[in-house]
Amino acid sequence: MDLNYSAADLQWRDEVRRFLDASLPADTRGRLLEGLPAGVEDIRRWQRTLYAHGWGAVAWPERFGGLGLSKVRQHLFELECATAGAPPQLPFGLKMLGPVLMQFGNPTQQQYFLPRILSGEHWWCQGYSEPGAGSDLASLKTRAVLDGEHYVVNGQKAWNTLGQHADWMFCLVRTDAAAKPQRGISFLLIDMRSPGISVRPTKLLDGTPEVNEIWFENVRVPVAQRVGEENQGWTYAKFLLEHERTSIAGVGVARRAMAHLRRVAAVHSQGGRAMIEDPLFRARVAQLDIELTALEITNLRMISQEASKTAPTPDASILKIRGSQIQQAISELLLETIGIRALPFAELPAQAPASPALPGPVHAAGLTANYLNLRKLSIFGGSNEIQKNIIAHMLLDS
Amino acid sequence: MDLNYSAADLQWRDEVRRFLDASLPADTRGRLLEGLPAGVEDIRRWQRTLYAHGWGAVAWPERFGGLGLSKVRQHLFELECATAGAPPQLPFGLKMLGPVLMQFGNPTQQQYFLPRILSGEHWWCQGYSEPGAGSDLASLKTRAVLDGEHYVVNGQKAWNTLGQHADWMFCLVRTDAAAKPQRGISFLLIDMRSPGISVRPTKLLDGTPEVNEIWFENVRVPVAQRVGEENQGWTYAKFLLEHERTSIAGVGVARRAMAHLRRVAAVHSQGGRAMIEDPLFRARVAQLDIELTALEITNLRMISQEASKTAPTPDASILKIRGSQIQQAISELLLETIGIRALPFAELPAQAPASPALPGPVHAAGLTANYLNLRKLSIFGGSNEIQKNIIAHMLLDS
Amino acid sequence: MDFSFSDEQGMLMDAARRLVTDQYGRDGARQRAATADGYSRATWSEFARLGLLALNVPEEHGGLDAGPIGTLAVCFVLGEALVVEPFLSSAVLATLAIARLGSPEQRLQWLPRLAAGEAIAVLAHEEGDGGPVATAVRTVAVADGGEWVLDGCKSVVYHAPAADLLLVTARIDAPTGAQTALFAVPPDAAGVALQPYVTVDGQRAADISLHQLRLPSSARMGAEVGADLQAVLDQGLAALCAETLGALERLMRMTLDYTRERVQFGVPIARFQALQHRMAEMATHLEFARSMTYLAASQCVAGEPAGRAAALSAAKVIVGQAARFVGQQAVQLHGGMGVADEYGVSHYFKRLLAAECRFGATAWHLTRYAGTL
Amino acid sequence: MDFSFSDEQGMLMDAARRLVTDQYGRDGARQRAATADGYSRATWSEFARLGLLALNVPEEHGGLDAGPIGTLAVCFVLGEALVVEPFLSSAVLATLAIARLGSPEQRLQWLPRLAAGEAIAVLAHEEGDGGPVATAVRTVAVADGGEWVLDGCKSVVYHAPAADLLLVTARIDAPTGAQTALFAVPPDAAGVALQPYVTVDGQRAADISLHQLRLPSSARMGAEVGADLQAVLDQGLAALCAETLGALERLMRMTLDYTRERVQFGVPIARFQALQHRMAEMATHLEFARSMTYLAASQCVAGEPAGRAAALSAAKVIVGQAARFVGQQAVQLHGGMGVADEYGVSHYFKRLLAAECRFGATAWHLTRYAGTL
Repeated sequence: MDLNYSAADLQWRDEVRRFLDASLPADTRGRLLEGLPAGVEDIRRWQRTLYAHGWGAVAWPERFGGLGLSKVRQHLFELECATAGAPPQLPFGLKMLGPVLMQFGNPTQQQYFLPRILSGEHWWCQGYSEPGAGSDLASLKTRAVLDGEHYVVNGQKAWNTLGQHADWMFCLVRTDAAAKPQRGISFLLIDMRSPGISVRPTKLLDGTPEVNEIWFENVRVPVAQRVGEENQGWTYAKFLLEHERTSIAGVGVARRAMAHLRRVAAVHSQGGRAMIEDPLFRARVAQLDIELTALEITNLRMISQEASKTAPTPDASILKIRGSQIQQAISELLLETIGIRALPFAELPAQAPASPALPGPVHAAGLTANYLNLRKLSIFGGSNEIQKNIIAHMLLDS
Repeated sequence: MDLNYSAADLQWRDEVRRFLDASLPADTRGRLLEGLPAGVEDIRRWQRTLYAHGWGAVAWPERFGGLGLSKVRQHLFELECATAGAPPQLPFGLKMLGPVLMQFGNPTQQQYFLPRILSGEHWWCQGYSEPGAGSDLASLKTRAVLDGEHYVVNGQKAWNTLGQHADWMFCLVRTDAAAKPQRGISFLLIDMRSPGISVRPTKLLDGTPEVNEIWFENVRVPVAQRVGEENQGWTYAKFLLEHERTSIAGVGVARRAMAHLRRVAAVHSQGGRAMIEDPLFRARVAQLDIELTALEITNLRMISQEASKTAPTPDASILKIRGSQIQQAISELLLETIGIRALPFAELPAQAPASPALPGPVHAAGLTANYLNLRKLSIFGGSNEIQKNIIAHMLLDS
Repeated sequence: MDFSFSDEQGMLMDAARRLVTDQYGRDGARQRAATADGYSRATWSEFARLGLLALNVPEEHGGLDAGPIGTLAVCFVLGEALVVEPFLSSAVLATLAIARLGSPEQRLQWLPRLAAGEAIAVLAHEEGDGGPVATAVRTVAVADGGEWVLDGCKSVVYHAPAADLLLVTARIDAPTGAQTALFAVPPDAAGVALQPYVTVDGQRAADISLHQLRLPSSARMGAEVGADLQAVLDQGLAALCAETLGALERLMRMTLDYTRERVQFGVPIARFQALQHRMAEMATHLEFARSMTYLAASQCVAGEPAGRAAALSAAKVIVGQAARFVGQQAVQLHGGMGVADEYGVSHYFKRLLAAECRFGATAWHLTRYAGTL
Repeated sequence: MDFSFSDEQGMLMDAARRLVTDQYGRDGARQRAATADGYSRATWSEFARLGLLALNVPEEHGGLDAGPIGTLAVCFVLGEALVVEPFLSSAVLATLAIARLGSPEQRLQWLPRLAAGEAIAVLAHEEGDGGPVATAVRTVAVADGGEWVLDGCKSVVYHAPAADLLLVTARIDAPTGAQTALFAVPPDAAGVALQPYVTVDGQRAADISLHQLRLPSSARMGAEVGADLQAVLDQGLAALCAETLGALERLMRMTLDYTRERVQFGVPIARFQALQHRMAEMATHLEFARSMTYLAASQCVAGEPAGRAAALSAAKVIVGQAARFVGQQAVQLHGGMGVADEYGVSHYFKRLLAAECRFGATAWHLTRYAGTL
C-alpha cells in the first residue's frame, strides 16, 4: 500500500501542467476559475486544442488514437485540467459512444466515427431518457420499424443534454414491441440533420438551455447505422453506462469549486469580517474539504482495484452520490458566502469570458446560477435514489 | 391567535410551581436535574405524593378522581414537573389503560382498577409487543383459549417496559386464530402474580434492566378481566395508542435535558475554554434550543386544535419523531461536552440520589449511560420508520 | 393560548384568496416576471379595491390596523401564489414605518395614497452586512445649514424601481452617540442613483447609492427611531415568514400530487417508501415552520424587544431550514421536471431561496440566537 | 499508487485472523469484559506466539518492523472481533515509543519482553484537553539533585491497570522554552496512584495521578521528544482508525444479515426501501472510512509532519462520523435487538462510541483541520 503517486505518474502530471500553462486560453480559464460554466465555443475550441496536441482522448487505446493511459493517470489528467480551469471534454462521444464502438461497432463504423469524435468534428448527444422513462429506461417507447435498408423512427426523447448543438445522436429505440421490456431494444446512430427531427431546448433552473426535448417523425436511419445486433441494444447500453462512470465522482471539478469557495470566502465580508474568519463557516468549509479528500481517495482506490474485481460492485453509485452531494454542498456554501448578494440574478451569457451584468462584486455574479444549475447533479444520469437502490441490491444480494 | 398563556393558565402554573417547591423530594430532584434517570422508588413515592395532593391524574375527568384539566394545562403541568426534576408518572395505568377503562370497561372494572391506578397501588405494564411482532402488532401470536370462566393464556411478550415491577398487565391476546390478523384479538387484564407467568429482565445498552421478556404458560385469567367484547381488542388498542400520544413530544423532559446541557457546557472545559464558549458547540446548542422551541409550539398548536379536527392527522407521529430526535441530539451534545470523560463507564445505581462511582467530574458520571439509554426513543412505541410510514399514508391518501 | 384566526382575519384571508384566484390564475407570477415592471399595476389596484393595502394603516387614517396576525393571514395567501406585487415592501414595511414615524403631515400625505394604491413606498435600510437590525447602518447623514446631506449605499432594496418614495435610514453622529434616523427621499432627487435588476425569485430590486443627497429638514421622520424601526423590521421579517410558509405549503402539496401521478417502474412513485419518508420529513419541516411563523407574528403583537429578537431569529432559522430542505427535496422528487425552469416547481424553489437570503440568512440568525443563550 | 496489501501484510492479517478465530469465537469480547482483568492473558501469550507483539519492534531487536501498513492490517482484523487485549496500547504505542526514544539499555530491557508478551507497557500522555498532540502536556517534571520530580494527572489511560511500565510525558521548563519529555515509570513507584475503571467499550483504563514522583535521571527517555512522540501518537491514531474500520465493517455485515432475516409485515425488512437506502448510506460512510484509514497509515509511512497532521485529522473526522452514523443506524435497524445489551450490536456500538472519543473527538479534529485551511 502506497497512496503516493509514482515518480512516473508525477512526471505525467507535470507534463499536463506544462501543457495547460501553454495552451489553455486565458479567457476560458478566467471564466471557469470564477465559477462560471464553460460556453459551447470554449468546449469546441478546447477539444480542437487537445486533439492538435495528440490528447484528444487520453483514455482511448493507442490503436484508436488515444494514449492508453492508466486509470490513475486519467484521473491526474482530468484533475489537472479541471483545477486549471479547462472546460470539460464532452463525455457523449469520448466516454460513452467511443468505448461502445470499439467493443461492438463494425470496422466501418469505427473508422468513420472514432476519428471525428477525437477531433471534435462530431458533437454527439445521447438519446436515452423519454418523458415517461427517466430513471426507468426499460420502459422506453420510441419505435423503429425496418423498411428496406432503413429504420423508420418515431417517438420522443427528453432530458437530452446539449443536443441542440449535436451533429449525431446515439439512441435507444424499440425494435420489437412484443419482447420483454429490456429485450427488443436496438442501438442506433442518428444524424441530427435527418429530416423529421425537431429539437426544443428547455431551460434549467438557472435559465441555461441545457437539455432538450427531441421529436422523431418518420426519421429514416440506414441499417448500417445500427451498432451490433438488432434487439441487443440493452447490452450495449449497460456496457456504456458502466464506462460512463469512470470519472463519475467529478473530483477535479469539485476541487476547482472548492478553491473558488476559499477565494470568495477570503474576499467577501459580512458584518465586517471575511466569511472564512467566521468559525462556523470555516468549519463547514473544512468538513467539505475533508469529504472531498475522502472522495478523491475513494475514487483512486476504486479505479485502482477495478482490474481485480471479480463481481460487480456499487463503487460507481457510491462515487456518483457523494460526488454530486459534495459539488452541490460547495455550491450552497458559495451562495451563503455572499449573503444578500445572492439575490441579484441574471442568466449567464453563453460565451467566455463575460460574466452576467449585475451590480455588486464580480465574484458574486455567477454563484446563484451555479447553485441553481447544479441541482441537476443528483437527478440526471441516474438519480441518487436510483443509485441507492443499486447499492442496496448489491449489498443485500451478495 | 395569541400564543401567550392566559392569566388563568399562568395561575395554574404558579400553583404547580408552589406545590413542586414544597413537595418534590430534594434527593429525587437532585438526581434528575443531574441527568440521571428516576429510580423505581422515586416513581412510586412521587405518585403517592401527587395522589395525596389530589393530583394523581390531573388529566382524568373529575368523576374518576382527576382534575379534568384542559390540554394546555396538562402540558403546563408536565412541563413544570419535568423541568423541576420530578420523576415521570408511569403512563401505563394513567395514560394508556385508564382512558380505555373509562371508555370500554364495565363499572366493576372501573371501580376496582381506576382508584388503584390513581393511588399508585397498582403498577401496570403493557403486553403488546412479541418477539416476532414488534412494529407489526397485528401479527401477534399469544393465544387465549376459553375454559369455563377463564381464559388460558400461552405465549410470549417482549420489550415489555418495567414489567418486572408490575402488579398488573393489560395484554393483547389472540382469541380467534381463524380470523383476519386484526380481528380475533382480545384485551385482557392479567394479575402478574398469576401462576405460570415468568419474567426475564433484559438490560438495555446502558445496563439498566428496563425491558422484559414475559412468558405465559397456561395462565388462567378470569373472563371478568376481559375489557369490552371478545375479539374486539384491536379497537381498544387503537384507542389506547391514540391516547398514549398526548404528551408524546416529551417537551418537559427535553427542556430539563437542555438546561442540564447548558449547565454542563458552562462548567466543563476542553482546551482551557468552557465548551459553551466554543462557537461551533454553542451554535449546535442554539440549533437544538430553537428546534425544541419549535417542538413545544407545535405540540401546543396540535393539542389546541385537537378538538376541532375532522379527520385523523399525522400530528402524533410528527411529535414522536421530532421529540425523540431532539432528546437524542441533546444526549449526544451532552456526551460531546465532556470529551474523553465520556469513556469511564459504570452502570447507574437504581436508587436516588446516588451517581455512579467514577473518577472525574460528577457532572460527567451519568452522561454516557444517558446517551446509551436514549437510543431506545426512536425504536420503542412505534419506531420512527413506522411513524414516517403513518405520516406518509396520511399525506398521500388525503 | 389560541392558534386560530379571528373572523376578521379569516375575511382578510378570503379577500386575499379571491384576489389571487381572480388575478393570478395558474401562471400569474411567471407572467409578471416577464414584464418590464415585474408586477401588475392592475392587480395592485385590485389590492387597493379590496382594502388590503390599508391593512397596516391606522384606523385614524381610515385603515384596518389589522396588526401582525392579520398581516400573517394575508401574506400566507400571497405566498401560496408567489404574488410579486410590492405588498410586503410597501403595504407592510413602508406603511408601518410611516404610520409609526411619520409626522402628522407625512402621514396625511402618504398613508391615504399608499392605501389607495396610488403610490408605492419602500424602506431602504439593508446595507449588506447581515441581519435586519435597526442600528446596522453605515449611511451617514450630516446636518448642513438647515439641510441634511446623506452619503451611502443601500443593498437589494426590493421594489425600489417601482417606488414613489424611498424611506432611507442613515446614521447621525450626535454628542450622545450614533443615532439611526429615517428620511423620506424622492427617488428622483439629485444624488440618488438606482441600479435596478431582477432578483433570483423574479422580482425587481435595486441597489441605491446616495451621493451628497441634500434633503430639507422636514424630510427627517421622527427623532431617535431605533426602537420603532426595529419593530417595523421585525414585522417585515414575520411577514416574510408568513409568505414563505404559504409557498412551502403549496410546494408540499404540488410534490404530493406529482408523486401520486408520476409512474415509474409501473407504479406511482409515491409508492416508494424512500420517497414517502422524504415527504414525511418535508411535512415535519413544514409544521415546524408553521408553528414558528405563528410565534413570530405573535411576538410582534406582544413580545418585549429582547425576547422578540430571539424568537424572530429562531423563527427565521426554522423557516429558512424548511425552505432549504423542502425546496431542494421538492426539486429532487420532481426529477427532471424539478430542474426544468418552465414547470412550477422552479418558481417556488427560487422564491424559497430568496426568502432564505432576505432579512438575514439562516446562519446569521443562528449566530444571533446563540449570542442570547 | 497502490491500495493493496503486500504478501507479508497479508500473512499478518491471516495470523491475526487465526488468533481471533481460535481465541475469540462468537462472544470473546463480552466474556473478557466480564472478568477482573478485562482481557485474557492466555490470548496475550498467543499474540506473542504468533509474533504479533513484535510487529512494531525494530528488526535489530528481532522484531518485524512491519510499519504503519502492517499495523493497519492487524488492527483491522482485531477491530472486526472487538479484541480487548492491550495491542494498540502496548504493541503499538508503547513499543513504538520505546523503539524510537528509549536508550539502548531501555530498548534492550523492554522490547524483547514486550514482544514476548512478558510485559505490558502503556503510554500515559493524554490529560483531557482534547487532541493527540505531543506538546499538550501540563504534567511538570522538575530537576532536583540528579533526580526528576513529576507532578500531574493523566486521563483515561487505556490498559494502565495491566501495565508493567508506564511511559509518562511531562513538561520541562527549559531556558529555550518548554520541552516535552518522556519518562519510564514503574506503576508501583511511590507517588504514582491509579484509579482504575471500566470504559464504555468494556475495556480497562485508569486515571493516573503523579504526586512528587521521584525518578532517577536514567528514567528519562530521549531528550527533546516532541517530533518522535508526535509520530508515535500519529501511528496510534492511525491504528485506532484501522480497528474502528474493522468494527464498522463487521457491524455493517451484521446489519445486512439481520435485515435479510428479520420478518415484519410478512417480508424481510431488507425489502423496505427506506431501510435499503439507509444501508446504502452506511456503506458509503464505510467506504469513505476505509479510504481515510488507508490514507492515515500511508501518511504515517511517508508524510511530512504538517501534511500528516491535516490528513490524520481528516481521517479521524471521517472515521468518527462513520462510527456515529453506522453505529446509530445499526442500532436503529436492529430495533429492540439493537438496544438490548445482550445482543452483539450493543458491543460494537459502544466500541465505536469509544473510538469517537479517543485520540481527539471529531469536533476537535475538525477544528484543527479548519485551522490548516
